[in-house]
Amino acid sequence: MLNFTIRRLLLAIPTLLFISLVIFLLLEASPGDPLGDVPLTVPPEVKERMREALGLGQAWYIRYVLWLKQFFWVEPLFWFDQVFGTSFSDGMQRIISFQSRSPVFDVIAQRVPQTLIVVGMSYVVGVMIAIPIGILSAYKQYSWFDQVGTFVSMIGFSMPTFFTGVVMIIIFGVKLQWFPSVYDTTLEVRDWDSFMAQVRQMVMPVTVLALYNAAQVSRFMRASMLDNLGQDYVRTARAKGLGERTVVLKHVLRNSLIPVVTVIALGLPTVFGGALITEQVFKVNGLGQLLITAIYANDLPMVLTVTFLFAILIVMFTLIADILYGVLDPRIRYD
Amino acid sequence: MTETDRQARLDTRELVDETASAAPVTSDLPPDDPVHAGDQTRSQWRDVWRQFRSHKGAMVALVLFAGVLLFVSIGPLLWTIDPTYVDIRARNSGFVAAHPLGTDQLGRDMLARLMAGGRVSIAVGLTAMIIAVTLGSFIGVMAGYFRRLDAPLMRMTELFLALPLLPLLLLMVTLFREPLSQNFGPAMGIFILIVSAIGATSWMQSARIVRGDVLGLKEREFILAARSIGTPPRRMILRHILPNVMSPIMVAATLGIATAIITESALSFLGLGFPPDFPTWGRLLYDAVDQMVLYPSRVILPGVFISLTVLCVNYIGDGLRDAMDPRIRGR
Amino acid sequence: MLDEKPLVSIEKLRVEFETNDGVVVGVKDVSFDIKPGECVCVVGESGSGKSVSSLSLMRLVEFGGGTITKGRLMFDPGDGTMVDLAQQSSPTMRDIRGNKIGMIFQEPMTALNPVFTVGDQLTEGLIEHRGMDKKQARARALEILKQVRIPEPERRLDQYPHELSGGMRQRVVIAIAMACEPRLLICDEPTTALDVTIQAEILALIDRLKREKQIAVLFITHDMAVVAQMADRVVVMYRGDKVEEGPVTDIFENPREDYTKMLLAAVPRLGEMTGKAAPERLRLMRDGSMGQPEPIIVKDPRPLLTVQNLITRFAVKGGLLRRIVANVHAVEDVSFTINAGETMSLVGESGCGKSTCGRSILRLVEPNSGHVTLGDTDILALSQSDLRKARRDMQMIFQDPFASLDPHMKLYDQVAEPMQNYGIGSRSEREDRIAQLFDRVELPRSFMRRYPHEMSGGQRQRIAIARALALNPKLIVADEAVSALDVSVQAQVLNLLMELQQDLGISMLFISHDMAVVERVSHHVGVMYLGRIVEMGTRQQVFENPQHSYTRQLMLAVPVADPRQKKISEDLSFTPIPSPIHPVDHVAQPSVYREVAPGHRVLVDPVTHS
Amino acid sequence: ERGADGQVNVIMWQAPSTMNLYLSSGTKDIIAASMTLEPLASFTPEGTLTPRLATELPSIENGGISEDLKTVTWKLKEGIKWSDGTDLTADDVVFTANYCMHPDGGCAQLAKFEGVESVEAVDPLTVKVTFTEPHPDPFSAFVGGQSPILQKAQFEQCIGSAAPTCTDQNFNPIGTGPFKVVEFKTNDVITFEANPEYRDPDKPAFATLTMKGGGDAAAAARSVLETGEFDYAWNTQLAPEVLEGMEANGKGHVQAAFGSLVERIHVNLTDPSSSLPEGERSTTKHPHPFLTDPAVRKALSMAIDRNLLTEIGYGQAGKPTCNLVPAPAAWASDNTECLTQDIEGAKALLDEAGWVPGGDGVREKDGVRLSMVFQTSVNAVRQDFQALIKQWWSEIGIETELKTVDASVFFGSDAGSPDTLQKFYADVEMYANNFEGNNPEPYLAKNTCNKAPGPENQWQGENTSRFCDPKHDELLAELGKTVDLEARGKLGQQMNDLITKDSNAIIPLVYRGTASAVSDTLGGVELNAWDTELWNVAEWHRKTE
Ligand SMILES: Nc1ncnc2c1ncn2[C@@H]1O[C@H](COP(=O)(O)OP(=O)(O)OP(=O)(O)O)[C@@H](O)[C@H]1O
Ligand SMILES: Nc1ncnc2c1ncn2[C@@H]1O[C@H](COP(=O)(O)OP(=O)(O)OP(=O)(O)O)[C@@H](O)[C@H]1O
Ligand SMILES: [Mg+2]
Ligand SMILES: [Mg+2]
Repeated sequence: MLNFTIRRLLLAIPTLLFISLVIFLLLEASPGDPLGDVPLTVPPEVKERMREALGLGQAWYIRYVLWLKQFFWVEPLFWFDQVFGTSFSDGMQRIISFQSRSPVFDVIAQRVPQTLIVVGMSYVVGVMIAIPIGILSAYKQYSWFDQVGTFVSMIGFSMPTFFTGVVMIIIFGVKLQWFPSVYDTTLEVRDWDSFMAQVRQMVMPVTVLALYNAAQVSRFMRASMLDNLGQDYVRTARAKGLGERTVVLKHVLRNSLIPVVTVIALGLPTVFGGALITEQVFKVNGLGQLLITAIYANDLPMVLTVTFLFAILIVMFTLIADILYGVLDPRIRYD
Repeated sequence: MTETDRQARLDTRELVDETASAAPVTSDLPPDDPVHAGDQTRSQWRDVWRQFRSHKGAMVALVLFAGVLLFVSIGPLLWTIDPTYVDIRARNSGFVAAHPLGTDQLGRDMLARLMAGGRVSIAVGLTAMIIAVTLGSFIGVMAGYFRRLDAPLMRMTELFLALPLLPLLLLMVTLFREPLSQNFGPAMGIFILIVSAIGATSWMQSARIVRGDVLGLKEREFILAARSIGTPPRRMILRHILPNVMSPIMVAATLGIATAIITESALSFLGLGFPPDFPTWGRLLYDAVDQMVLYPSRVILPGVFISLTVLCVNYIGDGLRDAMDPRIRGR
Repeated sequence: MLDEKPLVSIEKLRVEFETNDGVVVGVKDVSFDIKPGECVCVVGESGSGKSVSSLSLMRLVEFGGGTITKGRLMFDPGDGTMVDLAQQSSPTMRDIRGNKIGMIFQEPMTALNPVFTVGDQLTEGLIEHRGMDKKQARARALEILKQVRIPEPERRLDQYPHELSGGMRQRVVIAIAMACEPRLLICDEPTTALDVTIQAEILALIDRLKREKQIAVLFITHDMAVVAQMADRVVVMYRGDKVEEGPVTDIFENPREDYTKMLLAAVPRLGEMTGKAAPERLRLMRDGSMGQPEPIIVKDPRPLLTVQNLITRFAVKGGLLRRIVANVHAVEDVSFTINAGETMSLVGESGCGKSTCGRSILRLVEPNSGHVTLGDTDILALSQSDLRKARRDMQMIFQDPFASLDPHMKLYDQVAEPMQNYGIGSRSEREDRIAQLFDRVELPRSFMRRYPHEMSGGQRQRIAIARALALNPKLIVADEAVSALDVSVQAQVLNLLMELQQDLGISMLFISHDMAVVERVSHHVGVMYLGRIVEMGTRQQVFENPQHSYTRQLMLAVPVADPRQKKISEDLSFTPIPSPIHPVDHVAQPSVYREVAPGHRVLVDPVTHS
Repeated sequence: ERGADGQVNVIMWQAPSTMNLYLSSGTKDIIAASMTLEPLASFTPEGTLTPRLATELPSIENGGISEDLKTVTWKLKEGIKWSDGTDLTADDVVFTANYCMHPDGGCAQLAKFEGVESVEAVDPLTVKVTFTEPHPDPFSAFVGGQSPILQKAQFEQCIGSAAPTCTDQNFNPIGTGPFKVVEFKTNDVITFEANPEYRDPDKPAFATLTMKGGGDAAAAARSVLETGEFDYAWNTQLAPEVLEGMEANGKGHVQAAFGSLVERIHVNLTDPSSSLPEGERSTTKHPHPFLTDPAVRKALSMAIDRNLLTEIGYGQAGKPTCNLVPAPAAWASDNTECLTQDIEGAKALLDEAGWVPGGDGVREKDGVRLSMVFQTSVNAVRQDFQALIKQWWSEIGIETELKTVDASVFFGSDAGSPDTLQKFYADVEMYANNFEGNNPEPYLAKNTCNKAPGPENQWQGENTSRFCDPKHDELLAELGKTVDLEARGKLGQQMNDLITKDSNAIIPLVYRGTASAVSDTLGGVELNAWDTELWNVAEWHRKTE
């Protein structure tokens, strides 16, 4: 297993380098201009000067190599300096956003907490409701519970979050005034009141996202449970005189979770990047919103860095999914 | 289903025959009616249909879906108002005889727009889904079946998952919009562009699922058996592998339609979609979100149609999957 | 046996299943008793209701959708009273299950939960019923594992089921059933899927438990030889009904019912063929009378397939760079010849390389070196496209009739496929040929439109045979073609194969671990051990004069279908087969044979040179 | 009293990304920066100048502007302090000019310093700006929210190519304005607090101000008008009826202010046909097959009902217009002829010009069909306009195919993209543009013959219609020499008429204001379209019931 992991990690390096090159070229080739939202009143000569100042005067491969160096060398050095108080990175140029002219990683670091809290929490909540629902609908296949579950999850899946989100805001934000419609990223949890405020502002985005995620995961859970409920070892477990609860929740569940856990692991990176509509609706300025504004502004270094981080996540989580598979299912051995 | 289950089921059938009519025990082997290959294929679809009919949800869904299809195809022939006709005096009208489902903010007839929009949305949804699923299954099968292709194809899947969608779509439009509209006419050109854009960016999930299944399938003995009777790889994939991974493909397909319909509306907001006066369900929904409080019917109508279509397709998919699986069909 | 009060008394049991096609009666009307310390064997063909009866006793049928509609299941839980299990509430049943009645299931491969350790699964019941804590339960589990004679029991506790061999797994299942020292042990075909040697061990184990602990045993099987070895009394079932019941010797020596007779006739018995040169078909009951089989004699045997120094190894890759770190020496320097129209059998234990050898000949796995010549073609030298052509002459029948047919294809298409692959015949010609093939394998033509799952195991295997025949091959490799079938069906399929051989002059490489079957069908026999053929000769030479110690061991392990010759009571102990995995630099010695008689060759052990 | 009114919340659905507007010219950034940084003089909502850090406006009369129009001398108010307590001096002003004019700095406001030869400090409170040529309108550098004064001490190390590395300075500039930054989260939220050193001790009334970004216009309007979570929402351009519905909650209302922004249609006078080789499409080499016919262009304009467009798209925040330059008053032509829609007249005009309806109702002449592609950026209002205009044009027998382009592509000037507004690979296109300050001269100067975009200038020209009239260029030259304000206005009006009414090369539609939603509890808000919207945030206060 360790070998497998190390081998895959080694293999990930060329993969990621290639991915970064493709992303870079894609961004280069796609139309759109970092100076697109500069007002039309600014004359072309000035725009040309601004373009030069952004470093866009150089050939693409120079800029690519420069970015590689900044990403893999300067940034790690910088963080090293931050931690140990050394000064290796002095005078080196970090990756700078076109839009805000600030280091890309500082901005990302700012965004990670709210993404983790809101998007991550919604994934956790989604999974936590999906699993019991999946178990129950499989155990009582074709009961009314199962039917309602299918119906609701299909509706949940087909309704876009830009719609459900606004509906929630209108009902709970405007009409009932229960929850704020704007997420306050500056809120710090210090005492009970601020904690409640944090909870209140998280309720709506988390609900919307969680329902969406739960719809998918519960389908997988149900299918997997159904597969396992018919297995012979279930009968063995019953023959030992174990109660139904133990049989289902211990023997069957553990086996059914194996494929579901990998589905969940593989879904995580897409959740990070894919929650941008919900982030937009509730003004949770997380990584998704960061990426989308950067794309609209053609903020090349930002887009490149963020997508590349997502790429790393995707590659990592694919690997994690594979490893988890091996951990959860003792039959699977890598090498 | 385990093999023991399957055997149990088989025995069940025998026993049913047995208990129903006290047939002689050794009712073996009288060679009877010679079979013609012709009606063998026909009867297969008859079997599928028979099983499909017994799936209640699927049948209801099929009827509803047929209704939706009729609505968008025959509807415009009966309700002949031009969906893009602006009747500014009738703007924001409620449900009246002249406009049974009201009008939008420019006085365009909602009924006509829903019919025209549905035609596009369903066409885009189905086509894009077919492209995505075909591509995904193809790549999944290739990766799963040919060991050598596995790593490169899976890394490619990761690459596509990582690519930022928006720039990719913008690039596709820049490169292909003009040549396509020149060769296929503007409407068709954009249609092709949109469905291939959606298809090209949403095949990854199904590729992964299919690959996993194929890897497992490849170890099955009947594949080895097929090899021993000299089945060439192409036929192996078409006849043995694909039918056996149909079930996950079906799931991916039903989910794919919903995503494609929604994605289409997102595309038009990048200026990548159909001309702006061209209605689609996704866009009708999106456009109306701002006016949700004032004119709730404008969001509800397209929303209901989208959900209805997705639900129908899901249930039909469920029914088809059961019907196409001979093991379940036997039940 | 004394006139003791019975421990279990099943009275007029009827079990029904609710299915989409209507109500199915799994067991119609069955009554029998089991006394303490007695072993009752229930025999009958597949689907006769054996498992359902036993599951009813545990009230486990309900989880499979069955209901006990009639009858009583009287059981003495130990306090002298008889309770009717059919009427008990589920908490009471839970207390009886695993505690008073233990059950061993048919499939050792699937009966254990793959994700929990052996220890976990063993202690679970103890904690539940005996109120032990983890530590006590573990100690007790170890004790039971020792009782079932698992090697290295301490280590097993922390292993997962897949890390154990089939035999060990089955012993774990037995240990689970035994854990709470039940009064009744139900064994549902505990050995059907296992090798002879392992089977012998397990039978011995159950027998010992019965004798030592006075446990009553309900033993379900369709293998008459096992019945003869194990049973005190026998219950014969047929399609949900009890046909006959009686002491084991009575059943074997004076069967009253035709069905019992047929079952007994279908059993190939080791030693039956002694003195006969050529294989013969089994005698089967047709229309109430036994046919007289004729020997399959090949007039002028000429070699068809020659295998020389065949070596197949599987690489074990590892390390960072996926380099080959070791090799599985699955087939090691194997040479033999098959004559046209004759059958050569390969026997040996699981994992000794039989299948790999068969597959290497067809190049379904690529051999490392050696020569395989079929007629005039050198198979190993062929290019992929020529190989495809060459496969027209060699076909394979696989072990598992469930797995080797594509579940999504109609039988017609499955049989038509080889012909399509080679573009043989027009559409209508193919149709005719398929119809003929169906007749040939004695399947009704109406089956053409069925799917594999709509057929019984025996019928499926016939389809596999029809498919193999479709190309008129010269050689058929039958890899455990009958191992998964029950006796009566097995006999039919064996007869079919032999009949085809006789009629069409096909050569066969017959791979099996069942010595009795091998004795019946083969002209020549090769005994495989650790990838090598250790002994090889005509059937008579090998069976009547076994030379290699391993061959003798195998013979010894075969149960005899005669209740008067019980070999089981002695404790057998077999040395486990050493691992065929060797490091990359391992140099395998060539196989050197010593000729005992013309054509009868015995391997000179490469290590001891004995 | 300063800080008495507590907290005020502002929502900007486009989030500010930096506080240093010399590095970014986005409106959102300029608005954010104007809370902290101040210019020497700024514009009032009426478009007139008012001194801010200067004691008075320089003029020829008070000697602030030299007779030869080549120098301007500013006098700074006394006692103005930066938020760190140091004094504002002429050095800071000089430094600001050097900062922006540095060749490696990529300053976004460089245009403000066009023609500036040097900036010197005469004494600590006097600054002299020298131009290379006489400048009739010298109020560009240091005037208006786009060119405020930076503190020299803070930015000294950040000049030239070092500019982008000074993240702290760029995010937290020390200013003289009413607020100072407490925390800046780019593209997300900025928290401000009252500047303790602000020159008016009673202001600002709010102790803290939060500026939140994200969401969309509807969500921003909702948070002010419906939920009341915010006090002020910037740029809530929404369908008028939607806004009315929101205002009905009684929590706030929408205010509008008018500057010089005009939504218009540009007519392509060159041929965009894709059958032409790349590099010759939409260039002056190939005149347009039918849009070169003035009658067609006139008919296009006549068919449009500008009143209706305004009503549907902008409501209170728009006025129908026929002018390219709608303000200041002196420059606005009284051209109102186009305000009445005249479908019949347009038809007659086309008939007269020989364009007769063909079989499908589309007019044609000599085999040329009146069939056009109409492009614009993605924007709900523009799409409604497109639909309406398409309909009117179809009524007069002109066929239109609509096309939308993503705004960042459309307004970007990527020479490689076929969809930019400069490339103009369409027959007509619609967008809005304006000018800064109150001098339309540079704005009018964009429509000269030599500024037509094309491959020779990498498609960077600004004359998107490819309008070329020698008379126009002559008038421009004359304007450059005229000082008298009234005369300048007259010349401007002539140029305006030439390009709109006379040639219809540009078809103005709506004079757009900026609309923002303001809570009813917020007092002192005075929207300003000539300068940054929050120009008077120091005056804001909480209304007492
Ligand atoms: N869950 C079930 N649903 C429907 N019918 C069933 C079910 N389980 C068993 N049966 C039926 O009951 C009959 C008896 O089955 P049983 O499993 O007892 O056979 P068996 O004698 O154990 O056969 P084998 O030797 O194959 O194990 C079969 O005909 C089978 O079809
Ligand atoms: N694909 C493979 N990769 C690696 N090792 C293999 C592979 N197939 C078989 N082996 C190993 O080769 C050896 C011989 O296997 P083979 O299947 O030929 O045994 P067998 O005699 O047919 O056993 P059984 O009676 O269980 O079918 C075993 O040790 C097995 O683990
Ligand atoms: Mg059974
Ligand atoms: Mg084998």
